Amino acid sequence: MSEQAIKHPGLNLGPAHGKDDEAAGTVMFGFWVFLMSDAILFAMVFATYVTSLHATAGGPGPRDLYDIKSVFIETMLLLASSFTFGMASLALKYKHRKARLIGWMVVTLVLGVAFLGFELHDFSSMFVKGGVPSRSGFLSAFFDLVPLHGLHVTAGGIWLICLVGQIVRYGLDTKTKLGIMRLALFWHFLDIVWIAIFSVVYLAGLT
Amino acid sequence: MRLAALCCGVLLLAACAGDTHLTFLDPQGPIAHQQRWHFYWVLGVMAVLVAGPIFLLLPFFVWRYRYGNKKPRYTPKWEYSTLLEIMSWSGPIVIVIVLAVFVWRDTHKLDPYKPIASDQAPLQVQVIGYDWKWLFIYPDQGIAGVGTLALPVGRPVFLHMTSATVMQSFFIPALGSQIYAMGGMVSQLNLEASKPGKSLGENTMYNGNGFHQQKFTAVAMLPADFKAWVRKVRATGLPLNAQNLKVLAQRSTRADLIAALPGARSMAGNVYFTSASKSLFPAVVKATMDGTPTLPESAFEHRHTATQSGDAADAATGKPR
Amino acid sequence: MNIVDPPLGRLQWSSLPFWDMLQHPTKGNIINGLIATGAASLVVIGAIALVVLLTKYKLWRPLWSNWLTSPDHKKIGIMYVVIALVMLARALIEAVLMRGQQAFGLGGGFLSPEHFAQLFSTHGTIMIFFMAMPFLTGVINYVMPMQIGARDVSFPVLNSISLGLTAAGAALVMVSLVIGKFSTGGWFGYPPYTEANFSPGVGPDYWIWALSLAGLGSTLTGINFAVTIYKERAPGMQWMRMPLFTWTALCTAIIMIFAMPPLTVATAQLALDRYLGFHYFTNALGGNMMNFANLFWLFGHPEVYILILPAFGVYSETISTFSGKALFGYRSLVMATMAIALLSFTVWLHHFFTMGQNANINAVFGIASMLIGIPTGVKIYDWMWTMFRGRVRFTVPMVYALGFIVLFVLGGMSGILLANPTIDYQVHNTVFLVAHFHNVAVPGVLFGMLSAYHFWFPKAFGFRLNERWGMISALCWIFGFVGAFFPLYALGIMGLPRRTVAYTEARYVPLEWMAFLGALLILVALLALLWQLWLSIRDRADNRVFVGDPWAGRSLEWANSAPPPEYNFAVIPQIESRDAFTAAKEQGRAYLRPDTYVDIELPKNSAMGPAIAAISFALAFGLVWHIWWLVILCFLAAIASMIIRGFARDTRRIVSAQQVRQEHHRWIDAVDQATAISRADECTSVNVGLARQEADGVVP
Amino acid sequence: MSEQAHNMESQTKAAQEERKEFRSYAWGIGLALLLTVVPFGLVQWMAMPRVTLLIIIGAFALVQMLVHFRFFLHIGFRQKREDLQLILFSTVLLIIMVAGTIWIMASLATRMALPGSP
Repeated sequence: MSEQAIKHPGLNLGPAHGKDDEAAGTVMFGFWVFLMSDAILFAMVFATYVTSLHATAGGPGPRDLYDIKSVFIETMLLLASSFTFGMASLALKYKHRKARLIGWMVVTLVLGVAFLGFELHDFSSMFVKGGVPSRSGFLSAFFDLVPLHGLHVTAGGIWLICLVGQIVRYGLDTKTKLGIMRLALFWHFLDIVWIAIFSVVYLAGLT
Repeated sequence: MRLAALCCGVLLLAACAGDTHLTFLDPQGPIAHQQRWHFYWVLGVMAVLVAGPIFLLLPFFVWRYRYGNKKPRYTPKWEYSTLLEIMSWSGPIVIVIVLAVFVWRDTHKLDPYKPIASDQAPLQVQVIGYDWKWLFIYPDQGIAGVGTLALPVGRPVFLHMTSATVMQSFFIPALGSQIYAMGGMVSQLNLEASKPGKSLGENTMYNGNGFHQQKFTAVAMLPADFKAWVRKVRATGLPLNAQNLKVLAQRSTRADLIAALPGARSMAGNVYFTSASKSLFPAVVKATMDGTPTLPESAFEHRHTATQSGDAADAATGKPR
Repeated sequence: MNIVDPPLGRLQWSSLPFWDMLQHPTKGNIINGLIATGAASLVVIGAIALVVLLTKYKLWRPLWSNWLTSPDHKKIGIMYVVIALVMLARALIEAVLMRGQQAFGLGGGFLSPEHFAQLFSTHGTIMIFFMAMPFLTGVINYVMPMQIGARDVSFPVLNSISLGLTAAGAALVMVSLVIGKFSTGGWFGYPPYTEANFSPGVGPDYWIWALSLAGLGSTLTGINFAVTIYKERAPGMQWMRMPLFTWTALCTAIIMIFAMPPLTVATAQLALDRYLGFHYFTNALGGNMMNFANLFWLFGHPEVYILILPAFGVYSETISTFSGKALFGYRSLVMATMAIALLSFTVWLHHFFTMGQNANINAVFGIASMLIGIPTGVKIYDWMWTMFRGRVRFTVPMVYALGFIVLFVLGGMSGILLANPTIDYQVHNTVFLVAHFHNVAVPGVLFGMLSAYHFWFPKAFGFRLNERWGMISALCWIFGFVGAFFPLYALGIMGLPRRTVAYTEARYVPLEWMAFLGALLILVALLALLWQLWLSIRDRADNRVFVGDPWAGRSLEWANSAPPPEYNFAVIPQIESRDAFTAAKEQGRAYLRPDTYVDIELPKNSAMGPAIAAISFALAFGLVWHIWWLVILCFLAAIASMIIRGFARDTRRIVSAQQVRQEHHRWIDAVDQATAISRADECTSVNVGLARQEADGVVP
Repeated sequence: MSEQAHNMESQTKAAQEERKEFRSYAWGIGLALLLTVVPFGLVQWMAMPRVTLLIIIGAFALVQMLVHFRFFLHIGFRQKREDLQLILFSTVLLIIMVAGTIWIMASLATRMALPGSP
């Protein structure tokens, strides 16, 4: 039983899900592989950012542009959304009512949208201070890294809406379940990327 | 294969016979000389230890164990032998270890940035890559030129290089290493010529339509001849002022440049400049880095100060420091 | 970027290849215009002819439902190979043109520098991304699932989408012949030369988006292959029982997954520079072109091993099969393959030893590069020991393999020379380098793929290829290669830089001519290959091998009919040892009728592949030409198609047990009627695909 | 065992499992909060040498990533081996690529500077 429960990292279906549980093996592994590829993508963008730190070309630097309070709020929002998605996963795994699952998913979405809102606000205040991407190599690298994460969150949000649509349309069939499980992995993965971003970009930039 | 190698060898010898030295197999200085030795050494090690056994065994196996030959043993299931496996792994490992030791040592010894040991102070040359010509500035002499890089024999040359346009690669095969020249950055190269003669110089990094015409001649000359050359350039060169530099910086070949600078027509395919200031090179680096199209006025000093500093440097030329 | 661009963006009459020639009819313009127009007309006429033929013979529907929308890995594999062969023809003609230009290049020649630069840029881009990659992806697609005893890859529709992305990229490169001009920045497109202020035209944009599409396709393919090998192996197919080709496919897939992201980052950043005025790689404002070199080769070097590992796998299969012997040193070969895959990520800097970093870095990466020589050397030795005490048959795939070993050893030697930073300082960026990488890539990739083509063609189409013309082609390839590239080693040492349209040094001329003649011989090889295909199709009735095992094969892909049924195996085989099919034949269980058959579930056809191909092509075309409405439309269409696919539910279909039984019995009946042949007769029409078994140690 | 009893038992077992997994998420969010708040606080209010601060930020980030992997993504050493292998292999490659890049670019940055400029 407990061996079953830890069969696939990420979010499992229980053995009670039968066929869906088996189907999860290949799909989830495939998605993990994709995430690792994506992680390399982020790593290379991080590397670009780190090697461009001094390329401010006389333009504004981290201290002139970053706002630690806003970043802290964003971090809290994303962290909370990771937790709420965890709750959605539990609702899925232990076959609670659809309403509970959808409820947690919607809360996650709201937190994600709030995160994006704060991020966009950050960007716009950077623009006002002259921190536009075409100003310097450093700013180009910043606007590669952070918005790339933001784009991922946006994609995750759209995916989440589609999945809620599928739940409503088809109920919890195999494909929907696998979709939710993959999105959960994706969402937690983005949170891990965000840890790297707030540490390497914002906190290290403000020391 | 041996035949092919032999043919190549003969052709290379023929290649050395010309007027301009093309290759490091016909070295004109200590760096290329060592590189030639490395080349032959690595090639020899591999020909004997890698290619030799394979080229002997492979035809033998293929012929002896051909389908039509029924005599030799046939062991369709034989697929493992500890001895052969150990040999297969240990051979390449030993070769690579031996080569690795030499790579480590030689790479440090021939680092292009490493000054060449000599009892003479190196001649400073600043190189700026334009599309599609190289500008050589002799800051201590106050002169500059396009088309010829003159070098005194036996004295190290310390080159600083940058590019005013795209990435280029500066290369004189018969003298030594090549290295990239890039906008807003300064790379370094140390060379020395050990005998008088002309060597091919070029850019090897594609940079547009005139790429194949971006050649120059590295002329190694005896110290006295070098001094005479400097004097001649000073006497005949055009001033390296903002206006001439603007013409130089256009995307054009050396021939186009000569056509655009009427004063350069008598310079035998070269363009020589006087009053090249010491601040020109850093100014070009900075301007490229900032993306500003024109150089500040301070990059062009007054003629007489340049000449003075040139004279001072001239006096020091060739004297041990 | 200008939002108020005209509706057709930058597209104008002057984008057509003959425009310049008509406006400024100088001799040079006319020659270059005629060549460009000729090439463009070939593309246009080819496309029109294709449309006409398809319409005339009413083939649109079969093309759509049997091929384009098919999720069958075998059909997808074949379509990849077709793309590869078409692109090979184009890139090879370009190569011959370049060699011709250089042969006449003393002080001039017939091509303009810009035209020449487009040729070397497209030649490199095509050969890597649209010839070698589709070829190997196609071969792996066709063979690997059968070798592991699977019904299909893990994600069949994704497979079709990957093909669509690759096809869209290839189409973009082909369209660049007709409309606009391709990049002149070479296949690695170093900035700042490819930045907007030095290359303002559409060329680098074509290059960026073609590479992006191909790169995305390859990433998805890599994921698909890796998961397939991890998850879809038949029962009993343990890791150490997998055929070596499957091992190389796995390592290639892993490299694809991890090496493509740096390329995506590099091209995306270059695109941001060009379109939105960012400063990643510009000269000014903190841009740093060295970052591009670093990122590009972080992808570029592993890419070399993506290309070469599958060929190593093919040679392992062909050498073992045509020596009639088990592969020697299987474990070593597996370990060597994995070692190469890992080491391929640790050597990228050797592509820019001359950029100026310190001697420690150069030495470390130089030594790491030489380390790859160890597993590669082990492989060569193990292949030789496979032939030792075997019975070597000189078939076409085997001739390619032998040509490969000889030439590849020389290529490897020049590689070790280049791995020495001190020697690299001398030959980097010269045609010595060009000779080196062709010396590893042509025997190491192309010969491998051609070997695979001859080896598995009978399996895919049910008849053998004409051996005589295959042999002529193979010999022309091998000797043409020697003629075309060995002179370049000498020329490189004589200081001739790569990408030189013309030169003034008379000493280069004889070697240039040798190289040109070699290139012509390679062109003959290609024509022989086409002629062989035509002859083989014409005489197919005499060369049928429906029973499916024409070469006394050793692995599972030979354990079904030729061509195989769409579900590959009527009953999934149980694997008990390495060389599973040889073992089955020896134990007499290769051709049994099982007692029961069961329904087989297969994915339904899906229009996602062709849809994504069309959308991504139009998207990329819009981006190249700044047609913003098209870009927005296609972007939305791409998202919509993915959402719609997410809502699709009815995606599986059933092949009934009845039908499976019928097809399987038809095949076994054919086996029962077939005469088993000895290997001496395998290239005659007696060979219907049943191999004679002999006692151990007796030559069959 | 009757059908009903079996059902009962699996239900209680499922409830236990669920509580266990919920605790995992709760631990995860708690630790993550702690590991976030501390470095933010240090940067905002504490004056300490830059290098020390950077090391602390880096260490906290690494630990927090591990926490996320452990408690949110349920990665542990009892998994089927292939998944863990995949993650570890990816990490090795990621480190090679990023560390190599930084090593190379740092060397180039020092050696490409204009002589006499900072």
